Amino acid sequence: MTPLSRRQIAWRAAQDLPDGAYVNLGIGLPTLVSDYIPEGREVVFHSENGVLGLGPAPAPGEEDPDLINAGRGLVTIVPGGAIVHHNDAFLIIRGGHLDYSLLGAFQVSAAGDLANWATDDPTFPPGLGGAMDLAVGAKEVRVLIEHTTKDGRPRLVARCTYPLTAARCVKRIYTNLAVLDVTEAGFVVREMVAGLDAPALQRLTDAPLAFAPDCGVLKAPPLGERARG
Amino acid sequence: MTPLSRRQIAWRAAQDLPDGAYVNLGIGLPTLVSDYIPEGREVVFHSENGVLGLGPAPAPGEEDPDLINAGRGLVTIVPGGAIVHHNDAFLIIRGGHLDYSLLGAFQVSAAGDLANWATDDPTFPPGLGGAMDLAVGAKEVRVLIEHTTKDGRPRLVARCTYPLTAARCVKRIYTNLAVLDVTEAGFVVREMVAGLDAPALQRLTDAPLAFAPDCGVLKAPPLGERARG
Amino acid sequence: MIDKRVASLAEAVADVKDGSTVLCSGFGSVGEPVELIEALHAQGARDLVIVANNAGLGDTGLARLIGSGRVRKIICSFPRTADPHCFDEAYRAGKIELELVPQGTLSERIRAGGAGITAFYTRVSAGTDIAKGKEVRLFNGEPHVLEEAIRGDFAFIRAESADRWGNLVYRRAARNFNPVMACAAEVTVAQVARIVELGSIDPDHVHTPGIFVDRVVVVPRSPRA
Amino acid sequence: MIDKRVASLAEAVADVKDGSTVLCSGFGSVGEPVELIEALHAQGARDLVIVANNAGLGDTGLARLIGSGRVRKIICSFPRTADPHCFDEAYRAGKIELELVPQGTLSERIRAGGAGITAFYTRVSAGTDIAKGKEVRLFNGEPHVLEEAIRGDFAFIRAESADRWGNLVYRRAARNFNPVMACAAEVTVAQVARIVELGSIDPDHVHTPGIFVDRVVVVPRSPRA
Repeated sequence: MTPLSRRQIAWRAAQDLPDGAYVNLGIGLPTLVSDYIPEGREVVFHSENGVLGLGPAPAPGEEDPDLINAGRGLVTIVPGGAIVHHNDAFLIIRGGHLDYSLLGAFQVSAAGDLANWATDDPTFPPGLGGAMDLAVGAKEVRVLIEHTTKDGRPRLVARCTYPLTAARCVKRIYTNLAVLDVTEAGFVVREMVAGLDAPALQRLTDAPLAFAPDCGVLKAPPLGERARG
Repeated sequence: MTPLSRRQIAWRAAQDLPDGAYVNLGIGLPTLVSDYIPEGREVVFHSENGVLGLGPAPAPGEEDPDLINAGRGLVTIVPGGAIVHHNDAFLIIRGGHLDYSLLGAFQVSAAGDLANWATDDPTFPPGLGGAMDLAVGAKEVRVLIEHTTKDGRPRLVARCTYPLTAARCVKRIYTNLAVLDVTEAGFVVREMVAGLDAPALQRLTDAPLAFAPDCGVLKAPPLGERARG
Repeated sequence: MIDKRVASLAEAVADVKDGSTVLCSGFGSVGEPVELIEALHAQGARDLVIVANNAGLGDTGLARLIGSGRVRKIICSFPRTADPHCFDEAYRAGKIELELVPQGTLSERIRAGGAGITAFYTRVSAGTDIAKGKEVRLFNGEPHVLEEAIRGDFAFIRAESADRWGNLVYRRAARNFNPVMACAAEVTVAQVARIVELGSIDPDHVHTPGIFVDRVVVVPRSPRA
Repeated sequence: MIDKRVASLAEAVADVKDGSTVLCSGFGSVGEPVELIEALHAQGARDLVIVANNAGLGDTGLARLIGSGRVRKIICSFPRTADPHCFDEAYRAGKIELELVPQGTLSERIRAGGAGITAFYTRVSAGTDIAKGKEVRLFNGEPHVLEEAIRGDFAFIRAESADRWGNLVYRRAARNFNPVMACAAEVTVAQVARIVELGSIDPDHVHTPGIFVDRVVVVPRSPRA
């Protein structure tokens, strides 16, 4: 059983973005997604700091210090891109203008509750950023997440133990082990990596899993760390 | 006794605008004010339709059909001017960014109440425009008005009989007969035209008038209708 | 590939249904998408709710729509423009409902609709006839009126140029309500004087990003009078 | 004549009093008026309330101000940037009050302060710990949080170029909070990379009109690393 790498999770999420979609990429894993849009599709990436048409990381020597994404990484802007001020960036988010918001998370519950801004460590200053706005405002919220914490505890849970970002907002989850939908009946597994079986995935998940009748194999091509990444 | 012409009222109001002031010009009489700013002063005129730096009417042949003022008259834009969208035009108004709002009126009361959007004629469709926003939002509201109606009834009144635009908002009034301040104690006459005495002005006004100790003569140079006006 | 261009005015307005709410930009005739409104007249939708600053002038655009009895209600700030005879007649005859809104409140309610702000408190109109029936609440001892967001089923707007992604650039005071209304409808239709190449508009100079625009139809400017 | 240029950073911030609320723009270090904040540090004002997206990184700008104990309270969305040790230490030691606001709500509250909107209802944060103690009200069956406007005594912003009237143009993502904060303070101070002739900025391309700007001080951009 080979879990997906972080870049492979991003690749997998990218394949589901349709031509013409407007998509916000949250800090962390989601910011990798823009590298993997299939040839021939135009997907417009939005960043909370006011960039529409976020392009890939710049080639060496072509960095523009005024062009960054939500994670403060240097980016480019594609032909057709536009700059807006912060208030309009969030008008776009809160006003329902984004087709998808791709977010990182600490925990997601079987009801679609999202927790991604604070842990239970009181000495760790919490950070909201635009997560609450994105979770409430986008037409569809999808999460990219490692299936478990580094010490093996489930991140997909019956109930979030960390403070919520928003309730009942997540519709789809991409992990290193599976692709899951959040339905009225809870988690439904759409794909899982080869070599993993249902009981094994269930043991790594803190909420009952249903499996789609056509549950497929989660796979991604080998992806090296890009020199420009 | 020679009342001021409409252009002379505008001229008189223009003399009181200090260098560097940001000023909105309402429909009608106030739109004439921009023609009469004294040499050497920079006053920035704002129009509710999103123009900052409204200039005089264009010379023949230089009309730009996309450049109009609040009264739909063709205008120019001065060096240093800027265009904003309607929402920002009213952010400027409502947010207290204008030093002066110069408005026309049907009636002004001795308490500074302003009535300028509806009469008592039910078959006459009322029109608000930006008047309520301007009356509430600008740092100081001044009114340019004929002292009486065409049939001789006072427009400066103890209480407005027409529906209010806003209560207690007007601070200064320029009429064809006088310049008045609205104070806690009611109307105080600062200037009146030569040949008029206090009792005569009082007879044309439906609220008690006080006269400033230094009450001066209201005068304006002869002003023809400008060819370009 | 994203290509928001549609071939004709008729196609651009084909799916406006009876009873729709349509935001129509413009300040007087400047920035007014008059050809789109004329196409809507030809299309035949009835029982419309129109949100606009004015109520039409002369016999074209909004005036024609109102004159033909297609508009059930208009939400506007200033129905009295030059020669508003179509509106005047309908209003006097009780054939059109008028919701009069202060211009800044109108603009702010539309923006709120586009920005996901459900309602807001403003001092404007407090204590006047316009606030009658509205919730009034004190903040810092001053009365404020609660105003709710407005959204349209359609927004008809007008710009100077567009690319195929729907990025728009306006000219001078023809900008007015266009960027505000573009944000606040399920379907935003822009009539533009010309199409430019994707990438030819400096990202710093885009006035309305294409994310707000669903359809673009070219209507060349008539020669300046 | 309108001339908003001031000769030095020290002059630009000279009248900031102890206890002032200062809006500081920027998203991380991009668009951050770091030299103005450094000048404020040198000026010595204490007991400040800072409104910003972040809480400083490294040891300059906001981080230095916080590290020196000048900031009583910070209102921000994301104090955890790269290397936030000044904030972290102050926070853990209980020496700084943190009001954590969702980024869009923060921006909207500042805009409301500039726009004369006293308060608004938003769905964002409803049902979360962030909404605790705030008024919640149902619209269309959904809970909304009442949020109030924020205004500053000062706004420190940063732009690429300015004319003597204070018209500003930004570059790329360095625009961020600058146009929003420029509207919402009693005194708005802009540090700009360069001054251009009055009239040289196309009125259609002005990002922040001079009406929002009180002082302009030139701080040339350091050569790009």
